Amino acid sequence: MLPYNWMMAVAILLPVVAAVLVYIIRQYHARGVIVILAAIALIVNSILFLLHGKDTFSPANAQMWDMVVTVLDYLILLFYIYVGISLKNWLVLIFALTQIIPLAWFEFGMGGRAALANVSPTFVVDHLAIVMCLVISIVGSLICVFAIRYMYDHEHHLHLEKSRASRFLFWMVLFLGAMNGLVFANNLIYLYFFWEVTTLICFQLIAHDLTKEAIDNAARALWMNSIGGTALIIAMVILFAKGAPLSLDGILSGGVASAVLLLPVALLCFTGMIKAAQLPFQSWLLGAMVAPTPVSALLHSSTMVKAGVYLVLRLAPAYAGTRLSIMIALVGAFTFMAASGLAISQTTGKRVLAYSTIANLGLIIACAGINTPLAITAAILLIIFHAVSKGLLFLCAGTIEHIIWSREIEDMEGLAAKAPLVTVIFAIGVLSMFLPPFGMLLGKWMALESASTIPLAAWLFVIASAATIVFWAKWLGRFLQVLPKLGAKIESLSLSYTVPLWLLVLGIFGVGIGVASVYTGLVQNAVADVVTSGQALAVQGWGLTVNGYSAVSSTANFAVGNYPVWPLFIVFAIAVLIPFIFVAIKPGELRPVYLCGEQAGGTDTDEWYSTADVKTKVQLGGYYFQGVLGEAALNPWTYTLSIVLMVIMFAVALLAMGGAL
Amino acid sequence: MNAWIIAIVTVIVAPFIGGFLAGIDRRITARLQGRFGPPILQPFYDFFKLLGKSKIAASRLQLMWIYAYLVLMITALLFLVLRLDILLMMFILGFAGVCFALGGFSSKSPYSHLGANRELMQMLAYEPVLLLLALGVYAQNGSFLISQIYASPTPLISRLWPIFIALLVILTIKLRKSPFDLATSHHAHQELIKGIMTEYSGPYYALIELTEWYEIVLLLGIVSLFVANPLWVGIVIALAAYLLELFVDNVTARMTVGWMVRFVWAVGITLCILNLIWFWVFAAIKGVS
Amino acid sequence: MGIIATSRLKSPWIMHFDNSSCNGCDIEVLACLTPLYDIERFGIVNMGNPKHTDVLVVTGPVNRRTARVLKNLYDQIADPKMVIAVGTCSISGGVFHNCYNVLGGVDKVIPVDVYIPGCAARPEAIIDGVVMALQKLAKLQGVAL
Amino acid sequence: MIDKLKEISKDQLLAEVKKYADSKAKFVTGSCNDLGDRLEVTYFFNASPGMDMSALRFTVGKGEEVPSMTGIYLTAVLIENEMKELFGLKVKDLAIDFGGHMMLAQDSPVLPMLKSEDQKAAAQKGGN
Amino acid sequence: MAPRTITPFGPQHPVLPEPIQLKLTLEDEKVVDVMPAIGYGHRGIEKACELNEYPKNIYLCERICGICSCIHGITYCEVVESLWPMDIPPRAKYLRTIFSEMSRTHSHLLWLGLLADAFGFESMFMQYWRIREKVLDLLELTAGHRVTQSVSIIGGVRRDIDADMKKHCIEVLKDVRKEVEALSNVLVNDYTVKARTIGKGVLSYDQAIALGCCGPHLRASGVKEDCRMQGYLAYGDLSFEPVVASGGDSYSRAAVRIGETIQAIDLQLEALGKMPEGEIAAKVKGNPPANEATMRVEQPRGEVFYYAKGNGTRNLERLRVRTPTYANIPSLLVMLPGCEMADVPIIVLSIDPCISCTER
Repeated sequence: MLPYNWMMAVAILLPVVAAVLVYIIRQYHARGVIVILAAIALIVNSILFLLHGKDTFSPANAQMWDMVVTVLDYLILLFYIYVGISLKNWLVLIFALTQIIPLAWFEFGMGGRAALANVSPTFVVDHLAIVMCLVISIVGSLICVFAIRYMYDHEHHLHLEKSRASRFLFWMVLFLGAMNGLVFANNLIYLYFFWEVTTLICFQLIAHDLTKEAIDNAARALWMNSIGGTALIIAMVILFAKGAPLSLDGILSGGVASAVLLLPVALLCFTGMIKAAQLPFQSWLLGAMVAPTPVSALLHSSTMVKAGVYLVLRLAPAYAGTRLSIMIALVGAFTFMAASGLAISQTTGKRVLAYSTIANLGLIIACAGINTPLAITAAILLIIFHAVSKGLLFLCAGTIEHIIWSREIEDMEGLAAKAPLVTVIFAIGVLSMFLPPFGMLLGKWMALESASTIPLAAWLFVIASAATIVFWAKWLGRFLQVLPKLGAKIESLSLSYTVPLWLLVLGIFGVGIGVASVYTGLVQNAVADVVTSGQALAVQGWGLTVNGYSAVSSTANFAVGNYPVWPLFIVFAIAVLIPFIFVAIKPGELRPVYLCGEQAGGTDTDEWYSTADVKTKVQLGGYYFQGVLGEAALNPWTYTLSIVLMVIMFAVALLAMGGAL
Repeated sequence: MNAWIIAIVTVIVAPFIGGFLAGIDRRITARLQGRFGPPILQPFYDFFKLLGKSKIAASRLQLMWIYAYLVLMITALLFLVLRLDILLMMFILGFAGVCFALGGFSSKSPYSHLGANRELMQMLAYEPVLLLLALGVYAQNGSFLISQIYASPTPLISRLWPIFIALLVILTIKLRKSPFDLATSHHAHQELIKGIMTEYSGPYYALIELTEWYEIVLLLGIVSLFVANPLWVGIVIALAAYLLELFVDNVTARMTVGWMVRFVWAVGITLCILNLIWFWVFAAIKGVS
Repeated sequence: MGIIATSRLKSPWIMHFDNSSCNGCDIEVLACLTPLYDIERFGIVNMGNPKHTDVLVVTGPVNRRTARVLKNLYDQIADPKMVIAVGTCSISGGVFHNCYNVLGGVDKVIPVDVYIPGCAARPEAIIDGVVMALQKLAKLQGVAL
Repeated sequence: MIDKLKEISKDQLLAEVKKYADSKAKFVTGSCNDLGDRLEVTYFFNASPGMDMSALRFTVGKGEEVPSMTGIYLTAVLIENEMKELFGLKVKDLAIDFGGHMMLAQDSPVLPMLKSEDQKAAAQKGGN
Repeated sequence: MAPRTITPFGPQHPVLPEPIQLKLTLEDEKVVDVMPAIGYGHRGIEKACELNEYPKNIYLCERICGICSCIHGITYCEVVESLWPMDIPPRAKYLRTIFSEMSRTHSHLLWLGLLADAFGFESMFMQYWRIREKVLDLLELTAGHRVTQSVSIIGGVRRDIDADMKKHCIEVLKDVRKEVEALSNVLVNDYTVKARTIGKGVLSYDQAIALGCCGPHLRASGVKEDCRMQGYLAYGDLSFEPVVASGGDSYSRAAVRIGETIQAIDLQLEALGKMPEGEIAAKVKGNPPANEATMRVEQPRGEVFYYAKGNGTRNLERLRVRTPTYANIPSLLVMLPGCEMADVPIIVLSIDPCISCTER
């Protein structure tokens, strides 16, 4: 067992060291070995955290670290100013200034620095943080391993003269450290620091390809997240002005009357929502799609956006039982619905994935807003399941991109014949996003059960669920459109692709079948960390029985749901896997499809005789409803409504604060 | 052990009930059209005839999804008869629908492709109503368990009648009756030929028929939940609902997909939401007093 | 085997294909479905899709373009299958025998089991023809109708 | 006899057709006839609404190009394609060209509507 | 550009009773482009008519189309008669009128049934065809066959309607009129039918003329044009007024055809009442002289145009038949783009396509 300070160092500083090494060593294989070693170290380390359990940590020479953090903070902000000026992007510049000026004023003018230095402990490693750490370390590391080969192929395809892969891997590995620091941080200035580091890395990674589009989108991500940074600083200022402690555990323990703290809490949640790309701030995450796919995988599954939902979830006790809580639920639920609807009209695979991420983050935030123990359980389970499934889907998208060199859904037609292996993995990933017996559905199921107290949220949930079915099934359907001919060969892929893919598939089935163990081992304690009131949730054997917390019925220990999960996996196996393996067709049984009697040829052709006996290919285009559900048609509405919801959210917080004073 | 017996009996008996109902459907439809109609046992003849046809297929993936469709439909039915969680049953029913749609996508046929897309649009229309139905059950009984519905002295319909009406609307979609026989239809005089089923033939088509029989039983079972005590009243109501669907089938033209989604969302979902809001307000008033 | 063989005789699904006929036989085939004749009494349903078809009902003479379509449709029908040629022109080309674009009867392209003469064939004759096709099938299977 | 038949040359065709189009007349149909070495083309128009019909007729040698009137009357596309593939009338600038396979399949006889030798002989003989 | 589907629609398609192919380009479910492929029904009848003798051509012309076969036969006889030109007895004119209108009645009832089938209204399809059987029985009684009547010969008609038949016909026709009115009331007023037909496949007055449409298709766009206005056969003596609607959409076309069905029954009743006594056929000798003639007759689907050229021999020099569908098909190119996939069968049917007519 490592000493605790070593564990902290491995979690936060090892990625920094590994990143620097990767940057210096520009040899493909050596670089790969370092990434793999760092990944293994991080995974082992995160498991050690799990075994160790809840703890706090303050660095030994705190003053030195405070100084480092402060200096780096200002360096980052100065870099933003430089970016704003050199790109002539005034939004970046303005929001960099709105950060650096209040921060300097707060730290040195108001004397916030002394208050911050007094915060103890600097890091709080509770069970929620451990869950996050596991997600970041395991899923994030696998994505970094995937990126080794991906970047090689990527640059090969682009015919780059000078490899920039080491720079790319540098930021990727660094990201993991920053995220670990973020979820452990208790001191708000540390939180702010890691927050800004993730924003910075995000900017660097999005801009990696250095095309005009990439740089523009990176700048957009930068200024949007800078708004969040500004909100965080304002929250700190208010907290300091009210005499509240400048630490997360301080806010949660409710040092001052909690209603007074509602505005800073709302600001912090706002910061989290921007990072979680909630409407109307979704465009930065959509823009981030221009980056190489491992970046998207990292941003979506384990890092960046998860930081946003983590913060909202972390603060749940601070706004429990208030109207702010209901508003947060509605903002999340609205995002869930709007993003699911918009996903239907998307023609690019990665944009569908992006909207799906936004939608699911909305669901998690809505669960945090519903704020019952059941909802919080759902939220934490969703974070885990979403990270695994979405990580897998993005890696699949990346692999597919390198097979067909396109991101368009229409181009993925018939991949089941061209790349059966990836198709199977992708199908598992897709099914795990919205269908029983997989984890995401279990989370959504719990969310729906808990949402029965807020009919509006329930309404948004069910519509979003239906839309979810449509866009996933539609996309998966593209893969399956194959000609009847036999003899598809399994494609060969680099181990750097397949190992992370298969491990994530294993993870999907693992956390799905073992959801009860995941619950008892991880989630239960994390929920207990977040939920301050109410009884602990009971678990029976393989089945997951959630007791209590019925909003309508006052009866305690009323079973809301009791189902064994593993029989559903048997059903799944009987329904999908066994037919998949055993349904065989003899070549003689294959017939071409029905084309009104005008097929031109046998089973290997999709042509028909058209006007004037000309052979024409069948072309199948999916339904996208761009006129009704397209961004152009829906965005005016979604922006308006989401901004109104945000404004009401702040108004509610302000009113509560005014009332308390 | 009791549950096992119920499950096995259900799996064996349900298709007979479903096939019989389908036979009655065809006879009554014929009478409504001024014809004599086929024998009541006609669906069974069709089924066995199809089993005896040679197997032909347009792709291997197609068949996999159709088995999944059948297995999941049976699973959903077992959830009903074993009185388990109604919300999860709806999700499994949704999975079955997705499998059916994916089966339609699994060949390069324009008609089954368009049919599958329409099936997804149908799911977009009916899935919210089914989920809201489950939430309505929760609102009344405080539980998602179907066993609680049977245990409860007040029938669901007494407070959930708006949701019941919404259920009747989507029953038309699920039973593929006019005006919503969009993705595929029993009459086959359709712009999409047989829509999603176009590429299935012989024994595989028989599997779809079998699944539909299970589906009929399942759907009527859901309808009968609205008067679960005594059960026979529920069954009578379910059969009445079935007759109503046949009647509607014969007095309407087929509508378009867009109209269906608009109609179901405007009427069905609104009814469900009003019902739930009423519960919410009711609970709030009770909480105050 | 018994139940399947019996079912085959009780549930022949037909598909009607119009080669290049004058419509006379086509509307009579359609008329068979309607209340006066109602062939659904015998379990006969018009499917319109070769993949679900047992009996292919062909009307009209084969012309040089529909020959291709007819062959294609016939190939897509799963076994066992029967073909009925309805009307004089589908038997021999009939009144169109000396038209330049007409190949002749249906049996120039696919094997035919039952020929129903008439111009246009009457619905009664068509129903009788389908029943004859079933009898032929029954004889092949050794089952009494 | 055909009432209101106007004999023109093929160069006048488009100008004459334009006149009909300007007066909002309806295009009824066309007919082609094999005169041995020349083709006789007749177009029928109808002053709509009403039943007042008139016709344009011109003859061309086989192999001569004829302008298409589909630019003026789209509906003439079927008859012009038909004359092209059945009689070998060389119509140029068709709005939609079926390439000789609108009515005829790949293995159909070529230019089937031209008079065969037997027909010519019978017509020469006259009477019974 | 949104992703597109390109798919064949026909030749074998359950909603198309006859082989025609439409190459549809769809965006979602919206038709953005359409290209018809015809020629599946092409036999070469015009050529065969040049090879056969005059009386034999009647049977061939009747089989240009089996649904309007009676009127094809009549028109052929009329155009050949005007090659001489010769007169036919007045009773024959009335009989030809009655048979024309009877076959119009059955054709329109057939179409109304098929339209109901196109939008999935199965029971209405069945009811229209049930009524239609009564008209077919009348045709069988008077002309001798349900579908291809072969009632017309050069110079007159083959079969007479005697007093008993006349009485029976009047009874049945009155009954049919009542039933059609009752059923069409449903078709015209039903919400779902209206939703599926109103505004589908709109063709304006000017477009309809520019595209050369004819028949009920044209009259539904408000153009008052009907060949029966010429007063050929007995129409000059009868009280005839074209049925016109103004909507220009599928609903208007249905309304026009319903109006014409009832009008056709009225015309039959009137003609049966006014029918003069006398011969039913004139004696014909020899071959027609070298001459050319045109004849325009209103079929159920619209105006059929016959052009005949005789050369004094026992064969025709040239016979050109322009059938109504031939004129109406180009309008599909205008009506289909922009509609939904679900509306394609309705719009295609709304022109009452008769492919075997078109392609001969």
